[in-house]
Order: sequence, then C-alpha cells, then structure tokens
Amino acid sequence: METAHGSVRVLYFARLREAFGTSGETMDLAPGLCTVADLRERLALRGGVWAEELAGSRVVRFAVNQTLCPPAHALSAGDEIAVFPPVTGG
Amino acid sequence: METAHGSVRVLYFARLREAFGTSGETMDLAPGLCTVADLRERLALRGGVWAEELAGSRVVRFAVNQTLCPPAHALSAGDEIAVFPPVTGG
Amino acid sequence: MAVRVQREAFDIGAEIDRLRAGRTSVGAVASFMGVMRDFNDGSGVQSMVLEHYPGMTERALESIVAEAGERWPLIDTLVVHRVGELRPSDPIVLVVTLSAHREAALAACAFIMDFLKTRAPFWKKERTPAGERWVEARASDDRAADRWQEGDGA
Amino acid sequence: MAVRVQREAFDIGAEIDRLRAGRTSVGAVASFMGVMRDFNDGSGVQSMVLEHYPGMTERALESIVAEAGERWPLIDTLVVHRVGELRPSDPIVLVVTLSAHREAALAACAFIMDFLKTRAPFWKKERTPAGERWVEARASDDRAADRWQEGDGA
Repeated sequence: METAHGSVRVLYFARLREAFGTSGETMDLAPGLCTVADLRERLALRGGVWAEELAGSRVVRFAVNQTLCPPAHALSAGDEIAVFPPVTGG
Repeated sequence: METAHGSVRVLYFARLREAFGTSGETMDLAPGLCTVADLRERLALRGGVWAEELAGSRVVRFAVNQTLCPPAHALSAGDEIAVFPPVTGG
Repeated sequence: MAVRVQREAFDIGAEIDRLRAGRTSVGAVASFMGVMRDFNDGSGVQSMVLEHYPGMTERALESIVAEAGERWPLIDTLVVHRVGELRPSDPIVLVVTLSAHREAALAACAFIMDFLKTRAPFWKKERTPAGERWVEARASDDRAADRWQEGDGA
Repeated sequence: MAVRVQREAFDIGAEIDRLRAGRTSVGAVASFMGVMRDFNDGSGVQSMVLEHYPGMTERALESIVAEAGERWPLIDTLVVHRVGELRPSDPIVLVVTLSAHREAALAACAFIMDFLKTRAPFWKKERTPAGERWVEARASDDRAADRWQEGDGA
C-alpha cells in the first residue's frame, strides 16, 4: 500500500543496524521528506537510539541505490537508501 | 709489485666490460691519479673504445669499495674501484 | 578486471599466477594484502566479523577499479575481500595490479586500497577480552583518499 | 630483513607466507614483482641475461632496505633478485614489506624499488631478433628515486 508520493526502502548496517534493532524498513515519501538530509532528520525525531545516532554531529553515510550520496541528494519513489557508519573494511 | 703510492683494483661491468674486453686490471696510484675523476681521465687517454666510453659526456658510474661515489672521491691504495654504466636491474 | 567478495580464504600466490598467466606484456605486479592483527586500539583481538552491503560492495569495488584503470595503464586488476568471521593472521583483502611498468602498478594498488578503505561498504566488529566492539573509521584513511584529488596522483 | 641474489626462480606465495609466518602484529603485506616482458623499446625480446656485481649487490640492497626501515615502521622486508638467463614471463625481482599499517608497507615497497632501480648494480642484456643489446637506463627511474628526497616521502 503506497501513498500518493510512493515509498522508499531504508537499510541499516553495522553499528546502526544493531542500535536500531532492525536491518531495514519501508518508509512513505511524505511531503517534507525530499532529500537524504530530510530522511536523517525524520529518523532522528523518533528519539532514543535514533536521536542518539542521527540527531547530533556523528558522521553517518548514506547510499542511494548503492551509490554514496551527499545530504542534499533528492529521493525518488522506489529508492533503496542505506544508512551506515563510515566504512572500515580493507 | 707495488709502486711507492700503492695500487688499486679496477673492475669493469656490463657494456664497459664487453667494450674494453676485460673485467678488470690493477693500476698503480701514480702522482696525478688521486680521484675517481682522475681515473676516468687516465683511462680515456688510452684512446679507442676507452675514449669512446669515457672521454665524452656519457654517464658512467663509479663505486669505490662497493659504494657509489662521486667523481671527486679520493682514491687510496688497495681500493676496489668499479666502473659501469647506469644500472638497469629490477 | 575482477572483483570478488567471499567468505573463503584466498591464496595470494595462486591468485597472482592465475592473473598474469599467458600475459607476456606484464612487467610489473604490485599487490597489497590486508591481514587481521591480534591487536588494535590498545587491546587484544580474538576474532573479527566482517559485515558488508551485498550488491553495493561489488558496485563500489568495480567503480574504484574502473577509476584506477582510467588513471593508469593497467593490464588487469584483481580485488578479493573476505566477509564473515576471521581470526588473527587471516588475510582480509587482496589487491593485485598488473601493468607494463612499476609506477602504474604500485600507484594503482595504493589508490585502490585508499578508496576501498573509505568507499567500499564493509564494517569490522572485533571480539576482545572486554567484549565486542565496532571498529571506528580512521581520519587518516580519509586523508589518504583525499591525496588523490590533489593534482599529482602518481 | 633478508636480501637474496639467486639464479633460481622464486615462488611469491611461498616467500610471503614464510615471511609473515607466526607474526600476528602484521596488518599489511605489500609486494612488488618485476617480470620479464617479451617486448621492450620497440622490439621483441627472446631472452635476457642479468649481470651483477657480486658483493656490492648485496651491500647495496641491504643499505636500501635499511634506509626504508629508518623511514617507515616495518616489521620485516624481503628482497630477492635473480641473475643469469631469463625468459619472457619469468619473475626478475621480488620486494615484500610487512608493517602494521598499509601506508608504511606500500610506501616502503615503492621506495625500495625506486632505489634498487638506480643504485643496485644489475645490468640487463636483451636478445632480440636484431641481435643482443644492453638495456639503457631510463631517466624516469632517476626521477622516481629523486622524489624521495623532496620532503614528503609517504
């Protein structure tokens, strides 16, 4: 069931996945939820661990459709948005 | 049989060894033969392939006692002096 | 050019031999292998779990390797990165670059590692005597990646 | 730290495994392998003979490796260089550096190759369809070695 604006898939990895207790969810693209920065703000408003991880200045990376994106990146219906800490592979 | 000044061992490698037709010789440290540059000049005076390789501006390297040395390096009796083209290993 | 993400160990000698087999124009083979240490940030590490983002991982590695191929004349490139549980001394990542000359092979190998460290979605969680902890990203890794933007890459 | 000059081939995988065996503080293994190409300076090369200056060769390599060890925190270093007759695809030289972190291992590996290319007394003679010829030194190798004098080494 989608809204008029469509929805996006949001994925969480590593520390954020553990902190939030979920590896992902589907969110509706409501008015005011237009960019990656909007998404971060919207999630932080949930309070608790969400605010702790996302409300402050902690570095969080976002990938839209599997490509790293800056906060100003615009969201579209059907996007896969990943939210994760700076990577530590290699 | 050494002179009053003693002698040095001179070695030739690679293209120079082939051009000179020898891998080395013993030379007396006569007056005026004090540095690596003097040795180069002395050898070039032999003419022919010696002049061809050593009289001009062709790059030639010198090692004294197995360490690369500049032309001004002073020679001592008993030194092992190697004369060779720029190296091409690796 | 090949990129692999796998749970299994790899054999650096076999990987290099396979990559350069039959290629007589190769003059330079540079490689980097990242290995799990038994010590990090002041404490002993007993084991490690590597998490990744399937799909994006391969895309990110392919894009890094493609960028290296635009910057240097490479004959081939291999990137293998392990995921899952690892123990001290286990190889984690392997980068191999083939070129006619050493400058290209060595620079491309360093470049790929710097970008892999900052752009490829892998995360390490360490198990220490004091419990589990997610490894924090190093500021020096961001600086290492940034140096390639500043004009003189090679 | 080990330096070897030998006629025999070497096995890069076995060399790396032996060097890092039992060393759990190693986080980074960088390697460079120089390989004989079948083409150089515009003509096909059928075989090559590597001449060296026994005694000075080992001294020069040891001094280069020691200098790398002063510049970077290395756990160990291996240099193997072949002499005698070689054929296309044969490995010529191997440099392996071990460190806790990749920056040191990769920079030291490049540094050792740059200095080996300009200071270690090896000379290559190629056999081509047009006859034998001594390989000429490349000005770019001198420039590569010079860059380490200019302040920012890493």
